[in-house]
Amino acid sequence: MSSQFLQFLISGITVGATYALVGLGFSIVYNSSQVINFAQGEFVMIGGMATVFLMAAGAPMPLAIALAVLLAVVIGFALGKFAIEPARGAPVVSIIIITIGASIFLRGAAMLVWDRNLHHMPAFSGSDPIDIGGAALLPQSVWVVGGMVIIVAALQVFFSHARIGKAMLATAFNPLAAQLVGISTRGMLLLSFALAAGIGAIAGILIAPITLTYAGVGIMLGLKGFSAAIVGGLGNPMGAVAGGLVVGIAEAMTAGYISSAYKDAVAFLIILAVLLIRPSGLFGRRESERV
Amino acid sequence: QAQEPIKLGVFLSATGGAAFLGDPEKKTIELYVEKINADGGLLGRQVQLTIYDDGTKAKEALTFVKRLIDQDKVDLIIGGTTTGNTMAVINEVEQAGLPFISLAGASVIIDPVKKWVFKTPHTDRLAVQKIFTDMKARGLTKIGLLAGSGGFDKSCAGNARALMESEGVEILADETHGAGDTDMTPQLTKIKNTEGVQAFLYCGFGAPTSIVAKNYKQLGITIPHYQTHGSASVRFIKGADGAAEGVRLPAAALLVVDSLPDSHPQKAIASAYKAAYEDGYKEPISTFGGHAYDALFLAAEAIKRAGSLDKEAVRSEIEKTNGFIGVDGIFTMSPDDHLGLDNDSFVMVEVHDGGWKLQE
Amino acid sequence: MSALTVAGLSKNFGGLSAVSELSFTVEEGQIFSIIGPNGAGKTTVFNLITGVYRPDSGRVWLHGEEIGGKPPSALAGQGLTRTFQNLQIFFNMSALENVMVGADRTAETGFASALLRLPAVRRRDAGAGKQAVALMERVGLAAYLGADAASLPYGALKRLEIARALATRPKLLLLDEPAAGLNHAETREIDNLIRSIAEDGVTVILVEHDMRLVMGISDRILVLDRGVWLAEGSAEEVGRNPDVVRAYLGTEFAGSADAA
Amino acid sequence: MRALLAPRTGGLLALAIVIALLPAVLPNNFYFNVAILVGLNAIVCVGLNLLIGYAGQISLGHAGFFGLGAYASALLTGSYGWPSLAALVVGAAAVGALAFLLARPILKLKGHYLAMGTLGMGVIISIVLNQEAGLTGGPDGMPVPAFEVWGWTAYGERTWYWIVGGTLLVTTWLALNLIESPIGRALRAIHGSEIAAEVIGVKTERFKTLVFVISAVLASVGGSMFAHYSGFITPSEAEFFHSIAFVTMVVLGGMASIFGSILGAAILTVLPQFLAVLHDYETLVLGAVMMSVMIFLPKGLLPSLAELLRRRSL
Amino acid sequence: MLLEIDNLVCNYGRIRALHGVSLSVEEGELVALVGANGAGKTTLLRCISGVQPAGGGAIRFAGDDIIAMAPERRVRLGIAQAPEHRQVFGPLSVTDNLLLGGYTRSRAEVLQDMEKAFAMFPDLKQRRRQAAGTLSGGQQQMLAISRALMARPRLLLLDEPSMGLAPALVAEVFDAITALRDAGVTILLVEQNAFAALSVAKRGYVIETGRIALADTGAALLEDDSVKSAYLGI
Ligand SMILES: Nc1ncnc2c1ncn2[C@@H]1O[C@H](COP(=O)(O)OP(=O)(O)OP(=O)(O)O)[C@@H](O)[C@H]1O
Ligand SMILES: Nc1ncnc2c1ncn2[C@@H]1O[C@H](COP(=O)(O)OP(=O)(O)OP(=O)(O)O)[C@@H](O)[C@H]1O
Ligand SMILES: [Mg+2]
Ligand SMILES: [Mg+2]
Repeated sequence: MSSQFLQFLISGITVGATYALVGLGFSIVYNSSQVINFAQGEFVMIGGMATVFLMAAGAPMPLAIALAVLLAVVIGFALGKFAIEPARGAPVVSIIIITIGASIFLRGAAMLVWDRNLHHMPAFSGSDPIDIGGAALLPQSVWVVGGMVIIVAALQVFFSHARIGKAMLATAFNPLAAQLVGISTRGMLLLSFALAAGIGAIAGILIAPITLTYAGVGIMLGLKGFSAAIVGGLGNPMGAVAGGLVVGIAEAMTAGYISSAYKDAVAFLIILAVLLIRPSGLFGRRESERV
Repeated sequence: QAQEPIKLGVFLSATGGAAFLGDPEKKTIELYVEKINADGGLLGRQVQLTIYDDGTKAKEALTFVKRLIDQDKVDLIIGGTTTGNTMAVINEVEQAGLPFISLAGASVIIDPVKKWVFKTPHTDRLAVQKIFTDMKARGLTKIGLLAGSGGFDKSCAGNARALMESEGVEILADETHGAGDTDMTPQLTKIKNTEGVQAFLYCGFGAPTSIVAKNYKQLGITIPHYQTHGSASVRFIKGADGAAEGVRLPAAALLVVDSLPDSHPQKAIASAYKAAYEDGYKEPISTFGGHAYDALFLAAEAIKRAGSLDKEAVRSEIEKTNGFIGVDGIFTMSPDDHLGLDNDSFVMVEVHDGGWKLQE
Repeated sequence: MSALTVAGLSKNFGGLSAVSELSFTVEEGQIFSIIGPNGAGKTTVFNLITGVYRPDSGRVWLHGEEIGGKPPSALAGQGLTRTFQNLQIFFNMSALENVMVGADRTAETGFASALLRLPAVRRRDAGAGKQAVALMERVGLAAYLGADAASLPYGALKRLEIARALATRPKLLLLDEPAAGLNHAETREIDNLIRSIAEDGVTVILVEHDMRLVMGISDRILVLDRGVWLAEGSAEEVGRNPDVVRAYLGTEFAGSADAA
Repeated sequence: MRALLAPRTGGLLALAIVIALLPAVLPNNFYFNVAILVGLNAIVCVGLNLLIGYAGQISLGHAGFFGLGAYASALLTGSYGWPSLAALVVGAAAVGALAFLLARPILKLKGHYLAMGTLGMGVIISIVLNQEAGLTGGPDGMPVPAFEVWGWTAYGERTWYWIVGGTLLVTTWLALNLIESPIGRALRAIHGSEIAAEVIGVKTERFKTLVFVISAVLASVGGSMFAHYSGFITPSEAEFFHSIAFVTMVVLGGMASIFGSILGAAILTVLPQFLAVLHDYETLVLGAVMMSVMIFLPKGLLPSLAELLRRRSL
Repeated sequence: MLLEIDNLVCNYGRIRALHGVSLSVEEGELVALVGANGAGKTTLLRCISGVQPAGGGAIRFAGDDIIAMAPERRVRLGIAQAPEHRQVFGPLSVTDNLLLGGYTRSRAEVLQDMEKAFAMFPDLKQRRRQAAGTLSGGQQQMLAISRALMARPRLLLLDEPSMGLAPALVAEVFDAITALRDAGVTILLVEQNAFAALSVAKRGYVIETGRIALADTGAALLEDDSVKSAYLGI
């Protein structure tokens, strides 16, 4: 019984960490532009796919990973520069539609440049499960959770202490005032897209040994990552983590104890319930504008 | 003098949820239509291929079928990667009255029989039957079932439930997972902890097949592990990263063509297909492409026999298919069987040393 | 009967007591001003009265009827409305439409008749339009009748808010710094406008830092400091109160009531 | 003459003329089919634009209502033998009632959180349709009987063309009436500033609920008509991507522009048909087109074009 | 000449807000700009800061033409603005707002200046950690002014700094402005409180519907009849 619970918990945390890693990208872009970047899932895909294809082309794993992240960063930068920046000042929904267009475009490009097949990436440190109190844990899950912890800690420092992180937030809250204090709002936007793309790619690489990778892998992960970012409270890296874990654990526990057929439905019900109690997510900034 | 080409209409799910199936289907059709034309076409006429990608959406499938019929005025339609997309267009095809060969699994497509509708893949019902037979032969009658949420997955699981009584198999645990799920350990843990389960069956295709195998090994489950022909691709084995060893599944002979005895009737045709496909696309075959291969040549044979493109003539020639040796098996159709395959056309294979091993 | 009675009103934000144990009464037809240093809680009082915030404690009566807990829209139906210190303009509409929303009395429009655009709706529309034009002219925005709200300069937006509030035909009107950002000449126009509003029988509560305006126009003045009642009385009384001078007016403006 | 050029009457007239004359140039049933899909999407998008464009409340879950309408019609007529019209009306009423119940809690959320809330709602609906295979046929879908009223069966593309065209025209007319009325102004005021709308007497909750229900009902009606027209439905009608498609049509066509919605629906329905011949490049180009339109015409097609024209004519 | 504006034109879409404005500010000078609502004062400041593109004319800062320069580079050159409407970073704390005000400078320097700002506005010090958006209107105004000072600007643009401030504070703000002036900061001051502004300014401009209508010393403008009646309400 308790080892079963532990197993569900391990599953929930692994999956939750996956969602959290994807959700972090949403938070970063939101933090500089208040935009939801629906192409975030595609960076996860690009990270995994690029690594796989670079490795197939003979690159050693570390090099393949570095190049894949670099590729994602470049694409993220380009997305910001050529698609988002020219549309600045447009209503937020319009920009969201641009990101949806971008995700369709990137997926189409991935199918052309690479392929539509399923690819597998070897686990970083073997696939012999570790036994924890009767429950089994894959080493790759440790990589995923560890990667998430490191990234989120770095982001937390970035946004709450580094001035450039603050500048990014300021750009989102009030671009006019940001310009007036000498912040390059353009630079912040591009930086955030590049950063989010890079983190998305790292997420994609960390989870590829678990999820496998293919041109469409970003769709569902993007959706779940978005949910994680929202439930946790947009813009707060800790929020994305909390949100990811809430969604992941809710799914695992529902599948384990209630109904696997309705596990996604129950997870979304929990998300709704959280939002009804805390309308700006678990760690979201409370309404700070007043009349 | 230049003859009017034969117009072949195809709609497939080359993108979207069923892209794993639709992509090799599309590649197969493109490859072989080109070959047919290079060999002088059919009835001395070239085959003109019109192919659309429905993105795994039923609404799109219907629109493209209307387009094939009304706009492109094709003589024959092959397509419908998924059951839903096939079912969505059946009405239209029946009304227009032109031969249609589906590439989707479920038995509802041809049961009850519809005048113009045929299909080539084994029904998942056949697959489940084959699996149950194999289980019983090993003395396994109490099973745990896990299925995905897609059309194929659910239909397979549904068949398992429908057949369990007549086949004397008992489903003790019945679980599902969602689209895009990346971890099935909770479901598998439940099955593992269900008292009395002797074997495990997974219904699904794509990435989850490998994930299930991995989680299965991770949890240290040792009871026999069965999957379906949805996993009949080396990508399943590779993706599982060693965890697929020992997984059994029913598949078309194509999958183990190299280990078939030379006397096997399908050996020649299957090896030829395998060679052509792998040569043409530099990627391993899957059995899904085989469905498209069979559909294309069933149609080609029927057109040859009919000697014309008269729709009714072609249709009835398809229906009269007898002993056609395809990749999926040997087809013998009749007015009340628009599939024409039986259980024997499946072989049981087991993953062994990272490859397929034919079971007796 | 008094137009508004407030008793024991309190509101905390986190540890900060923005308004505490505040009581006052505004008589009908008065121009009643609330002044006090920045952050004294004036806007918060407005937010509490109009139902934008829920008080931690205290009660409010509008024309003798208790209104605690009602949403702002219900209070608007009872003749209570306001303008905002931090502008709340419908920037997605034209200036005229902004005022029309106030005049619309949307609660009375039937859904079906709106869908079918029955003559009653057309008449109502035309009426609201006419009323809005008249109000914009009254507040001095005749030049902006055809303009998008987003293109109006700041000072004009302040007046647009007043016009919109007037369009609801209020009995009690709360104005939050209507003269901020206006020069002296423009402030004088606002002065006249407020007087004429009051002459029409509307009770006005005014929050304003322009002492020339406040001292000249108010029937009664309440002074707040850090959320607490500091003084209340006529312009003269308040202007002479040493506590008020120290906390708020500064020496420069002491006794400026005489000047106005 | 002036009145004719006003967006309302002029637009309605233009729409009526287009609907009336289009059949003359549509060469075959396939084109009729596309036109019908345009119309059905437009009906949904007009409703959705009232919600998103006018009242400023985003929804990423309207395909759920579309799917519910479709399944209500399919089930009530197919499995229970109800008359089609009754099924459509009851389906729409039930969806309206559901939307009414959901509106209060969900519409308390704002911005992206509202997007999430509605998304979750839509996903749950689509999961139920997928899982309750006994009722809905699961992912494989279910057949829908033809639309029948008083012994007359709506059959074939041409008939459906007129039904959908007529419905679209009426919907557009009603929507235009609504947005020009005090209710329409109230909706836009809510978009502009909810708090300001409240203090001048607009019962914001009530109007948000109202417009949510209207848009849900229109989605349901669109779904019902689609079900009968196509004769077969699958749960993919209710899925998240379908919701996104609707929102994209609205935004691409132009927020707060009724005719923009129709144009958006038309373009995003027709475009994939053009792109279908590009095969492998199809998705790529579709994404690129979506991006470019929004980059160069950020307010959406119709409002941006109108602005350009106005600038020209000056 | 620190700032020289020559025949500046600015349009909002089809609406022309500035019809060829020319004006100059000398190093160390305090210049006041007064005018009615909608005259174009804010627009002019926006053009100088570069957040509103100019439609023609020239803006020279310390001799360089900056008309096409990005806004953030202008801040680095030394142009800071406390904008109309305050425009604080709502969800960020008071301290963070001030730190960002000194975005172009080193953190240590900014921390020093921050103490000075707190000394000028003790209210802000008290609410250091409060989210700026929840400050009262006047508190936000204090923050906006302080934030602009954090850049240690060569040219400080103030758009109605006394708006919404309590009378005692208005006096303090004007004291602060004169102190800055005396410390050698060049200031272009837009004010509705024309009397106060012209009293402390060396020179003043009167702007009417996008055109400079009058230019003279502050003292002379205070005596001008048309100014008296239109802006001083006398
Ligand atoms: N939503 C809120 N959250 C936190 N603190 C708040 C909030 N609203 C107001 N406050 C605090 O309450 C106090 C009173 O604010 P209020 O806006 O009522 O002042 P005010 O008298 O209107 O000042 P001003 O004249 O500057 O407009 C201030 O210190 C302010 O910071
Ligand atoms: N975003 C905008 N779109 C269109 N027109 C605008 C916009 N902003 C300002 N205007 C117009 O430009 C002119 C100048 O406005 P500006 O804000 O510069 O005036 P101002 O002198 O600062 O007035 P105030 O004293 O009210 O702040 C006005 O006529 C105004 O209507
Ligand atoms: Mg205030
Ligand atoms: Mg201004």
